[in-house]
Amino acid sequence: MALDKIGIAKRIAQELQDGWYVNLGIGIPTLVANYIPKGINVEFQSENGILGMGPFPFDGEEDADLINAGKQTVTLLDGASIFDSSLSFAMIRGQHVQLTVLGAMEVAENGDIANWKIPGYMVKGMGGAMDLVASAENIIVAMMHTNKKGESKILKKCTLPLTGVQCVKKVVTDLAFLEITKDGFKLLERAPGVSVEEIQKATEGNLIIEGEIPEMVF
Amino acid sequence: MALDKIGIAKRIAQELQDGWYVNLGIGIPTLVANYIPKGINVEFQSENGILGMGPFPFDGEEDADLINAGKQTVTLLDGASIFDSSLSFAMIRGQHVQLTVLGAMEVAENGDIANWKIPGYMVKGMGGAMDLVASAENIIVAMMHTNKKGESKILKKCTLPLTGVQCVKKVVTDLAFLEITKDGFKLLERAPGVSVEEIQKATEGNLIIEGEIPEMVF
Amino acid sequence: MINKTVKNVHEALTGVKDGMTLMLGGFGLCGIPENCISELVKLEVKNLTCISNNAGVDDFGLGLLLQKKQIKKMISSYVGENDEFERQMLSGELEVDLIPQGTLAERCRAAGAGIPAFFTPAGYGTEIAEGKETREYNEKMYVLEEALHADFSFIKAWKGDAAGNLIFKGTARNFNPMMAMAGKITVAEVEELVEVGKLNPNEIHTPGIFVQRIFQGKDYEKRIEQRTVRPKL
Amino acid sequence: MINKTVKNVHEALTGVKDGMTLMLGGFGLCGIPENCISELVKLEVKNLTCISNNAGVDDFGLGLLLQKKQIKKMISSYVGENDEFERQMLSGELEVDLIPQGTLAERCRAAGAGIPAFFTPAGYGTEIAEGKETREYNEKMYVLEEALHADFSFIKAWKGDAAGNLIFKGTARNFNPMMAMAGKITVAEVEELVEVGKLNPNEIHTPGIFVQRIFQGKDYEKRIEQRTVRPKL
Repeated sequence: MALDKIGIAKRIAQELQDGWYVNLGIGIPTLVANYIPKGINVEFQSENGILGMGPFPFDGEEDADLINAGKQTVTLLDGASIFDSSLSFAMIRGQHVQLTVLGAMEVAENGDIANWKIPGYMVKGMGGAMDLVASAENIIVAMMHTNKKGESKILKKCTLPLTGVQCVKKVVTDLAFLEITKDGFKLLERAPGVSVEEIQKATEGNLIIEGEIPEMVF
Repeated sequence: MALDKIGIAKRIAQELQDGWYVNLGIGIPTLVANYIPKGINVEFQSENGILGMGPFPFDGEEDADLINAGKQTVTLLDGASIFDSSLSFAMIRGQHVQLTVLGAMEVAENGDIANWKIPGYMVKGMGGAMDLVASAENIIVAMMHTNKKGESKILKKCTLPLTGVQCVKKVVTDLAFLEITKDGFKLLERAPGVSVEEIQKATEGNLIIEGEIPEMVF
Repeated sequence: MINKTVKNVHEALTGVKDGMTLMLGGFGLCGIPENCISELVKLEVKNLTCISNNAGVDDFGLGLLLQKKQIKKMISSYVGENDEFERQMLSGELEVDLIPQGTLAERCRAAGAGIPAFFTPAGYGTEIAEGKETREYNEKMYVLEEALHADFSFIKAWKGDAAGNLIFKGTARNFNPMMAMAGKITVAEVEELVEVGKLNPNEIHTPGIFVQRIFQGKDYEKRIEQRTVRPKL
Repeated sequence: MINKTVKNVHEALTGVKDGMTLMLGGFGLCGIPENCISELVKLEVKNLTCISNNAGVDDFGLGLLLQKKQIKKMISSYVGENDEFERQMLSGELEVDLIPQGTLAERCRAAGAGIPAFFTPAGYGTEIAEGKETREYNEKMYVLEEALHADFSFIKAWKGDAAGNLIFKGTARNFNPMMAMAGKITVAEVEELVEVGKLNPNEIHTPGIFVQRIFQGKDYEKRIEQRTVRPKL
């Protein structure tokens, strides 16, 4: 059965490593924070100026002067720090953040990503996404494998305006866990109950299938 | 009679204007702080990270963690702030500092300045001088008109390696107050008792003498 | 000490004219100069170019200026959450220049720091880099971006003093410090204007040199855009 | 919270090897990593490239490494006050690269901020600009300068916590924050290692992300180079 958003977030959370600073994008990526593996210490960076971001505040304790990049009220954990936007992006551009998780409309087999603009529609802007994808050494994309019409979003080449080039390292979709290699999308794992054939059918980009493909384990 | 160092500092101090942030170099320029005209508020910037620098501390109150760019122990005035070297030079480069006063070995009639290196001698480095002269909109040089051999240091062209090009606006020497114009050194004032002829003789660069040249008034 | 205090927001905005380029601090509705924005509406200045990370919501923040059609061009990284903005943009009334957020922050800092241009990886290979110089360093491609200046910068801080020193609170800091550096005239409104000497020099976020005018703001609404909470245990 | 604490200076310097490029915070003798410098002497690592605004005095600061001839090359803005330095430089034993102070600070920050190069006016028209690209912006000339990285950065702070957050005191801040950003491995020694949660997040100068190792330093001498005082009234 295909993963729901929480399933995608849970699978990505398994990729977290002890000691990593992590930037989570808006949407599914935000959910990753709820499923940090036991025994692992990570710190979340919010590009509007937080390191060591904590969960939502208790009802009644929210502070208008403490929000995350999604403009949601948040809290600080012990050891947190606050800084301005230029230092925040210094951290990001300078590759001090070990992992960026963000959503996408399309990912191509060379690692290109499109997630900020659909021609003909209202363009809201790229926010920090272009800085994040151009800078991070380790980018995991959280997305649906296909769009509402069933068309693949895992492509040979992006059709939408790009956010960044050759930057995505891994993709977790509702169907599969993919790694981007020089030859295309290498299928690492299947969502529970999803067959290789289903994934193949939903993938327009070159899909590399080597040996037995295990199911994700939660 | 030619000015001594204090006289030079006093004359430069007269150029201070209310509301200016001022960076004073090591040597004579440092003395300028002692002669701020009455009714004028200025703040001193020290490039190692102080705005609102005060006088030397009282004996016994010196703090190793509070020094100026000359490595001297100093104090902070009310309203002072402390910052890192990159923000300090952001202030300087970004022209937020209204006046820089520094010493020089040579100044040329086009505003070039040499004050950091004598070939064949130990070179100690330019410190912040190159940033200061390249950035400041308003630079006053405090210097002796001639060297120990009596040779002019107010030149057509600098002979020493340059610190900055076409940047000096005014020069106060032991003999004269000069302004740099597109045609050369314009003589604005004479040191008390020093004649125009004496100044002319001590000046290698083009000296512009228009009308009666007043004596400095202290 | 150089005294930067002005009586009120009205005096603080003296000299703001039609057609000027303004920077406004804030991220979403957090840390925005509420008093200055209200005064800009009152002044009815027009054809403004506004540089701000976001464009407010329909009835708050920069949305108030959009409603009065005072803005000719917005320079931002993200402009959602605003129907009037969308209408003006789609109708062509409003010019919009979208800039990656980190590039926007760095371009403001660069202006304040006397750095006319710098290389950044953000946007390489995308339409953002079109027409811009690109260069390779250590096998990675970068885009040359230029400093971004403003005629006036409007900054909101938590505490400030007459010398113009500012301390921000929490994530209300965001773009405020860099924009303070980039304005020809920087106006700071503060929640609390304290006596000079009360702020610890070691704790100041924006040194007074970057601020030309400061005043005690009032009636802060500090609206929350996304009130997210968990139930009390 | 990611714990950066190491037991002592010895553990903190694990991995420092001959031939490495090191950054050392401080301005003159103010804010220098005294404990790390002592340990570098003990480790007898050689052929070091040291990036530091100054080179210490004969018997303190980087002078201690110079005496043991551990430094192959110094990258600084000002290197007076040191006879052994002068001797080694004039004899050609020591390579010296002099950089304008603001350019040095900005090149460190650039390295930490992922900016490979930027334009600065400092040094235009001088020998510092020889061989470098220059460009005109708004009728002023600028020189292109590149980011400056280090294998290790040694930082001295006043207070710090296990998360690596740092607060500096007075002008002991100077180059420390930028050098913390520019090191592949940044080691911070602090006068006071406080419990996590004790530092106000709003007052932190260097966020922990820039620090890989932190330890409680000891026996700080904090020597004053120029003790200038006025008589007590």
